[in-house]
Amino acid sequence: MAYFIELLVNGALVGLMYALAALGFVLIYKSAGVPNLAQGALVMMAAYLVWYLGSLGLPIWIAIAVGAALMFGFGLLVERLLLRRMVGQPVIMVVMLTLGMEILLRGLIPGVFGAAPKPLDLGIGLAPVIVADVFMNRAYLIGGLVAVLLIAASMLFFRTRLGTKLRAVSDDHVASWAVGLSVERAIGLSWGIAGIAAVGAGVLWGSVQGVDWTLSTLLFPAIAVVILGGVDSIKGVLVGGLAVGILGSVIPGYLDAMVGGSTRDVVTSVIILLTILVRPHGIFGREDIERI
Amino acid sequence: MFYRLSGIRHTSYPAARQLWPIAADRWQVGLVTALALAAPVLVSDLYLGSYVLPWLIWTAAALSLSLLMGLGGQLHFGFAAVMAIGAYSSIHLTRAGVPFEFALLGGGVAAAVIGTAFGAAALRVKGLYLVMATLAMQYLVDWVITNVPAISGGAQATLRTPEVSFLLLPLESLDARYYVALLWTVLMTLFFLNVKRTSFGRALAAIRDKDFAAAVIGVDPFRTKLMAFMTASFAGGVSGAILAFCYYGAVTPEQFGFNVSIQLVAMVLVGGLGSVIGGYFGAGFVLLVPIVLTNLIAGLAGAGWISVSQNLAAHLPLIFYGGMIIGFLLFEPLGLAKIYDNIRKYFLVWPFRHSGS
Amino acid sequence: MTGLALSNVEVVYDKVFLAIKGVSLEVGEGEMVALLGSNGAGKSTTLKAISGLLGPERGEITRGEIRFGDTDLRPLGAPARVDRGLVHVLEGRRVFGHLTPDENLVAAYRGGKAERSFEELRDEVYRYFPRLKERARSKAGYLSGGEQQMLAIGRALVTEPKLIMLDEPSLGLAPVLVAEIFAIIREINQKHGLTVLLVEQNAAATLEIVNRAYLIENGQIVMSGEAETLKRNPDVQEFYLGSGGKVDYHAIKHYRRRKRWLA
Amino acid sequence: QDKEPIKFGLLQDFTAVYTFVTGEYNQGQQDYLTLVNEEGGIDGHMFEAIVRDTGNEPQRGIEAYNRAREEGAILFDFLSTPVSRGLVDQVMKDEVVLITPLHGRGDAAAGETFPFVFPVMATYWSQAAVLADHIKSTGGLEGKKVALVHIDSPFGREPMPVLEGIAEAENFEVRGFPYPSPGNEQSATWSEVRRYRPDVVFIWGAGGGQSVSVQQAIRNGIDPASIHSVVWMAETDARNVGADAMTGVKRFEAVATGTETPIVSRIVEKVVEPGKSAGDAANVGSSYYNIGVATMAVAVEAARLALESEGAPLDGPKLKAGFEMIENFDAEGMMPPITITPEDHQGGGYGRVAQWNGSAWEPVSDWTTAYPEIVQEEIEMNAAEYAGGN
Amino acid sequence: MSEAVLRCENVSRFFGGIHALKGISAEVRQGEIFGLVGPNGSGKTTLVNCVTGFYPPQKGRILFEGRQISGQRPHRIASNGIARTFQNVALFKGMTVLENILMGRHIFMNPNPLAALFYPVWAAKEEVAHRRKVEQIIDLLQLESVRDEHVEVIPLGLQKRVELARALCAEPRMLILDEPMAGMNQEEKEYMVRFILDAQEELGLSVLIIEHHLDVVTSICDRVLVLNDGNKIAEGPAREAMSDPEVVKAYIGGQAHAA
Ligand SMILES: Nc1ncnc2c1ncn2[C@@H]1O[C@H](COP(=O)(O)OP(=O)(O)OP(=O)(O)O)[C@@H](O)[C@H]1O
Ligand SMILES: Nc1ncnc2c1ncn2[C@@H]1O[C@H](COP(=O)(O)OP(=O)(O)OP(=O)(O)O)[C@@H](O)[C@H]1O
Ligand SMILES: [Mg+2]
Ligand SMILES: [Mg+2]
Repeated sequence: MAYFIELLVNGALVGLMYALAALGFVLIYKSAGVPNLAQGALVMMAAYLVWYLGSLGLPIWIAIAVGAALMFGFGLLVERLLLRRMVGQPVIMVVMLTLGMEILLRGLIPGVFGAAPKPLDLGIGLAPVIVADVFMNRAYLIGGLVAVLLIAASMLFFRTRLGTKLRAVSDDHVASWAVGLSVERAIGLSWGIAGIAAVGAGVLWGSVQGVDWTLSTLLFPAIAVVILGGVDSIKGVLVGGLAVGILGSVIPGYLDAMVGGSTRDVVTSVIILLTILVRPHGIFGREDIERI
Repeated sequence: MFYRLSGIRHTSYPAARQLWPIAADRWQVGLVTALALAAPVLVSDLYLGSYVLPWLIWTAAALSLSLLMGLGGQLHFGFAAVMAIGAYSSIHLTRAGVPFEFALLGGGVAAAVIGTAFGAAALRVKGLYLVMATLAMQYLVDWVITNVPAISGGAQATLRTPEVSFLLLPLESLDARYYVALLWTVLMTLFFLNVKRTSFGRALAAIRDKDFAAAVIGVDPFRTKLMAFMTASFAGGVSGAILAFCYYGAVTPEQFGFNVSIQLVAMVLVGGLGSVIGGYFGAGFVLLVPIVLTNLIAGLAGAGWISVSQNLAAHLPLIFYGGMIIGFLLFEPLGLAKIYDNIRKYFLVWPFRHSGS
Repeated sequence: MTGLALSNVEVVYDKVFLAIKGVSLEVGEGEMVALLGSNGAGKSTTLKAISGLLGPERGEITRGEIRFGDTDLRPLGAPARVDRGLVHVLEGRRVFGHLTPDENLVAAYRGGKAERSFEELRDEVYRYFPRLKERARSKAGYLSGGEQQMLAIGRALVTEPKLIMLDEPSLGLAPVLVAEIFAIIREINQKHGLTVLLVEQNAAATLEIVNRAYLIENGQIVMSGEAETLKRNPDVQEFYLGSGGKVDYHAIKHYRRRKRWLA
Repeated sequence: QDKEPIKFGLLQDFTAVYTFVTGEYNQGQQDYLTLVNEEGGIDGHMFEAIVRDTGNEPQRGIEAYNRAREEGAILFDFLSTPVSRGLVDQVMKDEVVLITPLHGRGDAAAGETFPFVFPVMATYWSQAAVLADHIKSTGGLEGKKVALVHIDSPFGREPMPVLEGIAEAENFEVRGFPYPSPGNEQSATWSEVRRYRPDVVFIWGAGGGQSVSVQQAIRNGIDPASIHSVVWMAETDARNVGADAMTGVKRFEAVATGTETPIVSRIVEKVVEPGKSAGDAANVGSSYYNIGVATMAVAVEAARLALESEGAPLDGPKLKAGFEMIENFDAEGMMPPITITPEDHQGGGYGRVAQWNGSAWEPVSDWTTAYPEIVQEEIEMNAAEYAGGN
Repeated sequence: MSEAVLRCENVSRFFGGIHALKGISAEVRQGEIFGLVGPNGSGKTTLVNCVTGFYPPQKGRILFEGRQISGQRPHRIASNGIARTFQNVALFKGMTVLENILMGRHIFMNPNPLAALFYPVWAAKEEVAHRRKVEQIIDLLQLESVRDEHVEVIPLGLQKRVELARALCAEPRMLILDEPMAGMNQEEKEYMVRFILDAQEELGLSVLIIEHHLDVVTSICDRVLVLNDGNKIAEGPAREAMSDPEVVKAYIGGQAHAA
């Protein structure tokens, strides 16, 4: 039983860590309508930036703050230089653009800062948190808390007037212009915020696994989270994250020993497939309104 | 705005439906075919074996995917897995004593069956969701291959292709392997060109554009999509088998990993969705640009033209490659095929600047 | 004067297709003007040129001048034009389908730049369109066509415009709603002095409410004048008004005579 | 003197899966060749490295290989298991030398089946054997519970048969715990490991996954001193985990770390200080850097022997013969003395165990080899499978 | 009056909480033009979608020529002889006018990928045969001048005509038109009406038409059905039904801008 609870709790925490990486994806999708395949690369970039600032001698918290500001600026820049020129293009082109960006960043960042893994110490410590025989990962616990906080903040944000405007922009660019919304600014803003979310994910994951390009592969669990929760739902990030984390922890926890291989990715893939079959829009995703 | 056949008049329906209605195009096709046939004589083994051969095979693979993505509008981010199924099945079949020609078909059929099964699962959804469903397929197939030693070739996870011959031609020499690949790619090309002119091709395009409008004129969306998945998976499976036998000689799971799927998608998109010539350009670009850039940068660094660290130099191709994809999308979103088309149009109406009105 | 003036405007799509060829028109302050013309004549293109929405469709103004009051509009982006008091209700309604009507209005509210508070503006919109208030909480995508059209107009009003451009507001609406919407447009124009530029196919109803009208064909203005004058023009009667609504459709000729207005 | 240069193709993965090692490793290789050249080459022959990135992609590997071969390279090092495995047949057909230190096929140690392939250093099987032997000699193996926590890939599973063989001989229990690739998240696996209550933990992964493994082990209350790692565990991993927290963790070591050995100190003096190093001076002497140096030391030694007995110009078969003449070569104390024979291309499977002391890796055993019969059996079995067509 | 071709019996349809059709029964008779009118959101398009299989009715059934079609999928219903156009033009972008119309022949073709492999012997003949029929329709609807244009560049009025041509190519026995004249001026409306009447007369079709242009409805429809909020509020000969007080109140309004 303790084993089960431990798998459950740690799975939930891992799921929240994934949710952290998924949040940026949803933020951009929700407010710009772009599936951003470069979100993983943004996470990597953010982690490298914070590491680099730290290696210049900045205290870690200041490095994180400066990193967040820089990533916000980078988000604005991406909109300015790239996305602004893609308005009105089919989505697949925009997807491809983000893919090109992911490749570019995957080359640029490790190329400039070095490909070997870098340490990022947040001072979290390795001692486990033990509650009633259940060992919890301290880093994940903190990551989970940060995730919940960021998700809550994003949810509140989308309740504000500004948030409503961003949602309007994702619905229809031309109509937004027509009523005086600056589509450019909205998209820039959403990329900026996603950049900040990437700092959260990058720093926490970087402290766990080291900072190198493999951080960009967080895109895939993040996408599983998003598909399950619904691509445009922030609530979905939370629930999807928990579900992917828990199922991906509990099921392999019993199955691996029987199969003799690691089944987590299989479980994740099956979750994706089942979700798509049963409820294509995810748990909370919005259905496309298609009137014939 | 669109390219018109100014100055050329057709007098019958069949004439208007020719593949290459313009004489200059027919000449061009003939010339390219002749060059392709003579390539082993014209090109050194290094270029034939490491450039032309893989380029041809990847073109066939890209065309297979383009059938699905370009004509059918069905995104597929797990196509490398489809190729893997073809490659592994055909190797196991030849090892079991099946003649190579049938093993190729067998590989295609295996890929078609499994690919269609996943396609069927994904049929309810479009766009991003289809991407995810096919991605899941990639992971599942990868997992099965790496976790079942009987498939992957024992503890070392390497499966070598047995020696075979194709229509009595032993696949020993590079030239023989080249001609087999060429044959397959030419077949794929003709098939692709023709599909666009058949009712199947139009039904696919119709479903891509407006599925409900297609249904209302009697196109069965389910059947048509399924058939598209089946055809593309079959072609992908055979391409995978050809890749294994004619190029790699030994397969490992990494050769058909997720990043390969992404490369295939990039080939189709960079080349131009649904365009045959784009398949050639896209495959060439995605396959060869990193290689050429790597050599170029190494050459420049060696000659002292640029002085960057080994680390940065190694990453430069990736940077340029990503940058070029972005550049294409920003400046020529319709892909390399469109650029080619623009050049062609320029010459077609030469010496005038514009055609028609 | 703070009216709108176009002189000799030319728009090219995709760098090759000349959609409007030297359109000039004027809309005086407080006036209600209609732009009539057949399909593909360039009406929507003209409105988009004014509101700055050609970009996403790869269209471009290649010649001419557009002034609103003292400002030259051409260098301004679409949102800046809305700030100057110019708003465009797009063809085909285009409400934000995933937002509720309430949120649709919020999205259009200009925040700090607005003179009146959001609540004030919203209540005014609901006064014009009481139906919207009833459906304020369901997603706009599921509203009926007429309700969506009302929402689109209401959303435009929230931007506090001086000039409102309406592109085929009666498209696909039931007669009762057409009447209702035309009445409201007239009310907005007369009670609040809002300038209106109206693009319509429903020429009969339009000529009833506007002061003046322009006729556009093939990207060129072919006729203009007071509504009353136009109503009496035989060509307008035949091609736009259907001889006073008494057409026997079973007796229509297959081939018709050419229009005369360029002759 | 214009003696033709000897070219090595170092066509490696700088940008994908092996980034954790390639930078330092390749720098060590290049720096050593520079040192040899600075010291006048071998019998006047200079060494030239052809360095290219393959991105771990077989097709780029094939192109780079064909091109380098045309440029005259006679020895190749891909530092990429997929590329090496994909090219084994080609290399043997072309009769050029392929070294696969610490990667590639373990069964390539069987020189008669793989005449042109040289693992040169201890295979994963030998590494597992050396680690097991160390545990036996320090705390005993009898009745212990051993957990092999590994990445779920052929590489991760590779030591299992050897460990099972040893377990039978020494009467202990071993169980595998796979975690999914790339290994940045392993928590469920470690919950299971803790439940198993192992006495000894082997961690078999690479790159970021290794530091995650150590962190997870510590978080699950496993004594760092009972953690034993495959050769892929370096200073960077210690910094990731936290230098102090990591104290006590052991790893297999194929080459001595640090700048004290004669070769590395000469590199520092003649290559690094004059600014001729191929990379960041801070890397010199690190674990992976020194492995790179050692691989080239062996290769250059082979070239020297080949030139001596077969004469210039060198080609693949001559170099192969040179490799097979290497006897008790220890790179001036950098590595265990290895002897390569036509039958044994691994050089004996030597290595030692080193422990992290909070700031550096400190050897805790002598250079040794262990359970040669069990390892040999595994090599032969796999080689026979290869010869049979696999 | 001849017998019913299309018969709806007590058809109901819900969308989530919305009850879009509340048990509608109606019949369209052989060879007539049947009008379907009603305020926006009254369920006209939904009824048509039930008939053509996009939103199968949750209650009730639909018969075409005596055989039940409700429950069949849209493409089956199409091949049974029902063709339709859409409220928002639904042509295939990226295809030319000709290709769009040729798509209408789909039900007579055999869409098999293998055909592409053996194109000259198999598919080419099929194509040429169908082209003749297509040219007839192009002729009928006067689309010669835009035959090779891409559909997205021709004006909306012509697009609607192309959609009609595509539907006619399938040689249907019943044609359903959803607001074919929306957004058209008088002149264009007259053209469209002419084409519809020509098609109906020459091809002997039964036509179901949804339209908001009252003058058109009253002048060409033999009978109409008026819906309001999912309910039938009137049915009968056009002029009678349209002067029903309830219809006037719900649909036409006080001062009708009949134009
Ligand atoms: N995005 C575009 N690209 C190319 N051509 C276009 C584009 N939009 C419109 N056109 C063309 O420009 C011309 C004018 O179009 P516009 O939409 O302004 O007409 P309209 O008068 O509003 O017609 P409608 O009654 O159909 O709304 C048409 O011939 C149309 O085909
Ligand atoms: N796909 C759908 N999902 C949810 N509700 C729908 C859907 N389609 C239609 N409805 C609802 O069903 C009702 C009837 O809609 P329908 O489109 O049939 O009206 P209509 O009579 O065709 O109106 P219009 O004249 O505006 O075209 C409306 O309330 C609409 O909101
Ligand atoms: Mg218009
Ligand atoms: Mg309708």
